[in-house]
Amino acid sequence: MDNQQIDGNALILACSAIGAGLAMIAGIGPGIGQGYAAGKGAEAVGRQPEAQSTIVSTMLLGAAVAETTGIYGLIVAIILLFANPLITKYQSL
Amino acid sequence: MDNQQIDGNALILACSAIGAGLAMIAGIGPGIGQGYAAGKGAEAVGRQPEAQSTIVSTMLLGAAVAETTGIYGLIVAIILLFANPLITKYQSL
Amino acid sequence: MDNQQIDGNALILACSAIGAGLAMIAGIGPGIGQGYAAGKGAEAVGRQPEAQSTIVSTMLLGAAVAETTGIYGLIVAIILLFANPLITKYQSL
Amino acid sequence: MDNQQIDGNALILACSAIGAGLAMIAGIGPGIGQGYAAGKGAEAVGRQPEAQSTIVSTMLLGAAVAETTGIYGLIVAIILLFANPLITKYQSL
Amino acid sequence: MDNQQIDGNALILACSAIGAGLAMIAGIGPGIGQGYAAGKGAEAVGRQPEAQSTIVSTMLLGAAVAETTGIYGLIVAIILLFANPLITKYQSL
Amino acid sequence: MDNQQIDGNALILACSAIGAGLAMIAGIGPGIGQGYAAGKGAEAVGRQPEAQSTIVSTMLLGAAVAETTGIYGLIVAIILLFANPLITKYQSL
Amino acid sequence: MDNQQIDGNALILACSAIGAGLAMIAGIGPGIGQGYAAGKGAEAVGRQPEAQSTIVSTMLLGAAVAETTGIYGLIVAIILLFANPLITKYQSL
Amino acid sequence: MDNQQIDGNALILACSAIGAGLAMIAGIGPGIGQGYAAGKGAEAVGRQPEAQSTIVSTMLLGAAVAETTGIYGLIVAIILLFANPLITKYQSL
Amino acid sequence: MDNQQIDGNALILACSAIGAGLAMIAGIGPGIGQGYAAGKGAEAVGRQPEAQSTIVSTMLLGAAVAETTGIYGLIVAIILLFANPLITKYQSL
Amino acid sequence: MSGFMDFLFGWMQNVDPKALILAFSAIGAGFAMIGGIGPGIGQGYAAGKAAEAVGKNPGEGSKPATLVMLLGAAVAETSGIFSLVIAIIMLFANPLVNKTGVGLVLACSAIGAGLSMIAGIGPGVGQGYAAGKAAEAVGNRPKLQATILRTMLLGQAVAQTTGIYALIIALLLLFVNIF
Ligand code: NA
Ligand code: NA
Ligand code: NA
Ligand code: NA
Ligand code: NA
Ligand code: NA
Ligand code: NA
Ligand code: NA
Ligand code: NA
Ligand code: NA
Repeated sequence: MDNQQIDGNALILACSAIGAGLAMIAGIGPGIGQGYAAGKGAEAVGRQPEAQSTIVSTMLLGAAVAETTGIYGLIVAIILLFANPLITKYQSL
Repeated sequence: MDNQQIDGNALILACSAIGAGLAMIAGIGPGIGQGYAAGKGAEAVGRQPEAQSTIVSTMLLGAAVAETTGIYGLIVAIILLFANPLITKYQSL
Repeated sequence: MDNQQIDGNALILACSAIGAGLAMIAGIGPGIGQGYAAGKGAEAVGRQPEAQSTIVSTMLLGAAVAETTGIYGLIVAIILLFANPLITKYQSL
Repeated sequence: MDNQQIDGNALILACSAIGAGLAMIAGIGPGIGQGYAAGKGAEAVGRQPEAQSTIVSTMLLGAAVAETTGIYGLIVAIILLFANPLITKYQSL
Repeated sequence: MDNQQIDGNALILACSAIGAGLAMIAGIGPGIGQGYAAGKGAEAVGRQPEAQSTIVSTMLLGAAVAETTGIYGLIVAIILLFANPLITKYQSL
Repeated sequence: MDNQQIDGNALILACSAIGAGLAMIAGIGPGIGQGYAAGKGAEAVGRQPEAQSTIVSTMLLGAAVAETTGIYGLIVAIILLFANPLITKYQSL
Repeated sequence: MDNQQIDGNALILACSAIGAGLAMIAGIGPGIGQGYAAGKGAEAVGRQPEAQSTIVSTMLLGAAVAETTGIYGLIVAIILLFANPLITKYQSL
Repeated sequence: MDNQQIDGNALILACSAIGAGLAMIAGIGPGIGQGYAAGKGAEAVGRQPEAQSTIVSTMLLGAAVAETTGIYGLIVAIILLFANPLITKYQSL
Repeated sequence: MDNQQIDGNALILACSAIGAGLAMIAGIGPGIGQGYAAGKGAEAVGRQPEAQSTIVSTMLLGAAVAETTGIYGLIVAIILLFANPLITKYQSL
Repeated sequence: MSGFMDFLFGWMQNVDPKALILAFSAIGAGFAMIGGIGPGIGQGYAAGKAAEAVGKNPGEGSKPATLVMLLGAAVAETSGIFSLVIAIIMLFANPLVNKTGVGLVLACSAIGAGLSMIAGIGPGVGQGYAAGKAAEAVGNRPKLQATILRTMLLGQAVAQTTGIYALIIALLLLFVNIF
């Protein structure tokens, strides 16, 4: 293949790199939220050490829920990087 | 098909990659919000362990509500990546 | 149709993909806000379990109000993707 | 190789640099969140010094959970910089 | 070398400068988070001066954890500036 | 040297200006965080004036830690402006 | 000098204007942080008017620390506007 | 003067407009921070009306400090708009 | 309508429109800050109704201070739209 | 000049200006919607505060707190509505495409209008905060509802201004022949 000029494949793959980077920005959310949960969890176990296991399990359950949109971003980035359906579509046109 | 220069299909698909990445940024919100709920839930079960199931179910119900806009973003990204209606439209013109 | 150069239709549809992605970013707001409501709701039912139904219904009512701008963003994205009035306009010029 | 003009390889690699930079922005989240946990942890050990080990271990557990999306961003950046699958894909077309 | 026009090397290096700048934005997070920890630490030592060393060491431990994603951003920027693997890749194609 | 057209050197230096500006945005973080510490410090010295020196030294220690990512951004900007390794690399190709 | 077309000098200076603008965005941080300190200071002098001078001096000390990254951004902007080392570099190539 | 094509002067002035707009974004910070101070001030005068003048003067002092980075942004914008040193530099090359 | 020729004036005006839009983003700050003040004011009059006039006047004074950077943004936008000094400069070159 | 800028500017000159306007209007509409972040955060805060308030005073505080929350949230919605209106104008009744002028300038006016609406985040967050605090206060002291509500609305009105400024700039960019 002659890559000596920018073609459609290159443009799609180049923008996929940017799209993958943008998708990761979603990770700001779980980072802040789970950190808040960590802080509140630490505070709570200090106050009620006898309830530690209940507190920590609630914190982790809530943190797991908060992780999802970060995972969504990661999945979209991985799709763009490794299984790019846009380039497949382009090849099929 | 001759892909040796950038054509309209390529431009649409390339910008779809960027659009998909941008849509995922919505995930910041549920991540922060659900993490806040996780922290408050952990705090609350520490204070009233006897109300744990009520607290956790309220936390999860609220977190489910908070997830929706993250899901909207994911759906728009998936549409752009896998069922791109813009390229279909372009082909039909 | 000759797609060998970028035509107006392609440019409009390509930018529509970016616009749809940008519109979804609105979802940050409801995600944060509803998560806050979830946390406060969980805290409140822990303190006053006897008021659970009132607390939860207030939380859900407020969360429904908080959802609207996320829905607005989704509607604008769907319009751009599926019923693109800009391309219709362009065709009519 | 004659690099005297911009070719597809260059565009993909250039946009990969931008994508890698964007992916790192996710690090805002864990930074804020873990810092919140640090503050709450410091406050808690001041109040209940006898619970220090429980507080610190809960803080660190929660902080580890909050780190993940920052790591995801780093991984995507490293993939873009060192094992760029987009350029591999492009070469294979 | 004749640099009289923009070639692929230049585009990659130019976008690496932008990528390095973007990666540094991650530093917002540790700055906010560690400042929060500083404030909470100052408050706590004011309340329990006898626990100063425990409070400060917990604050610093938590702040060290919060620093990591800022360091990740710095590392990615340094890689882009000083050991650019993208240009190495491009030269090897 | 004939600068009458845009060459690779110019593109790299131009994008370095943008990269330097982006890197400074990291300064948002320490500004917010240290301001929070300032507020908490002022509150604390008001409550426990006798602990003023402990409070202020803890506040300043924490603020110094919070400054680092802002310094990282400044260093990357200075490197881009005054000791640009990208242009050195480009010249050596 | 014939400026009838865009040359390298123009591109560098143009991007320097954008870089200067971006660098100023760092000012968000000190603005929020120092305002927080102002609010806490006002609250504290209301509670302990007898400690006013200690409170205000701590607030101002902390605010001075919080100002630095805003100053860094200003310095980078001024360098880009008035003592542009990038254009000097370009001229020397 | 023949403006029928884009020349270097135009590019610098055009990007100066964008740079001026970006610089104003710094104003987010003082707006949030001073509003926080306003709220805390209102709260404090409600609690200790007898300390009103001390509270308000501390609030205003702190708010003045918080204004600076917004002023920096305004100054950079005004320089770009009215005393553009970049175009002066360009003309002198 | 002959839009085919983009000249220097057009580029400056186009970027001025974008710059004006960017400048308005500063309005985020006063909106958040003054809303915070409004909330604290409402809370305070609920607690000390007898101090209502003092509370409200402090709130409004603080809010007026918080408005300034939003006004700065508006002024820069109006200058860009209605009294564009960049175009004047360009015409005078 | 090198092919790169030739490509960029040459391409801008060759593309149909009306297509450029409509394309950039799509991006502008997307930017405008970002303003919706504000009401989402603010109203969610109000929801949380109201839920807390009805828990504390389920008897006589519940109704007034909920009412004040809804009223305050309605005010906080305005910047989201403004954003939606600007986006719909650009999508369905685009005034720029009928204007005479240089295509690039009109196209960038659409982007500028959209960017301007992002300011709506501020009033949305702030007014929602006020709504939450007022709901809390009314829940605690239902008898003071009128005073609290008045203070909330006054403060919210002040917080609205930068959103109005942004709307005005957006409308000017879309409807007035400035350039
Ligand atoms: Na989630
Ligand atoms: Na939702
Ligand atoms: Na809403
Ligand atoms: Na995580
Ligand atoms: Na970390
Ligand atoms: Na740091
Ligand atoms: Na600082
Ligand atoms: Na300042
Ligand atoms: Na101000
Ligand atoms: Na206002």
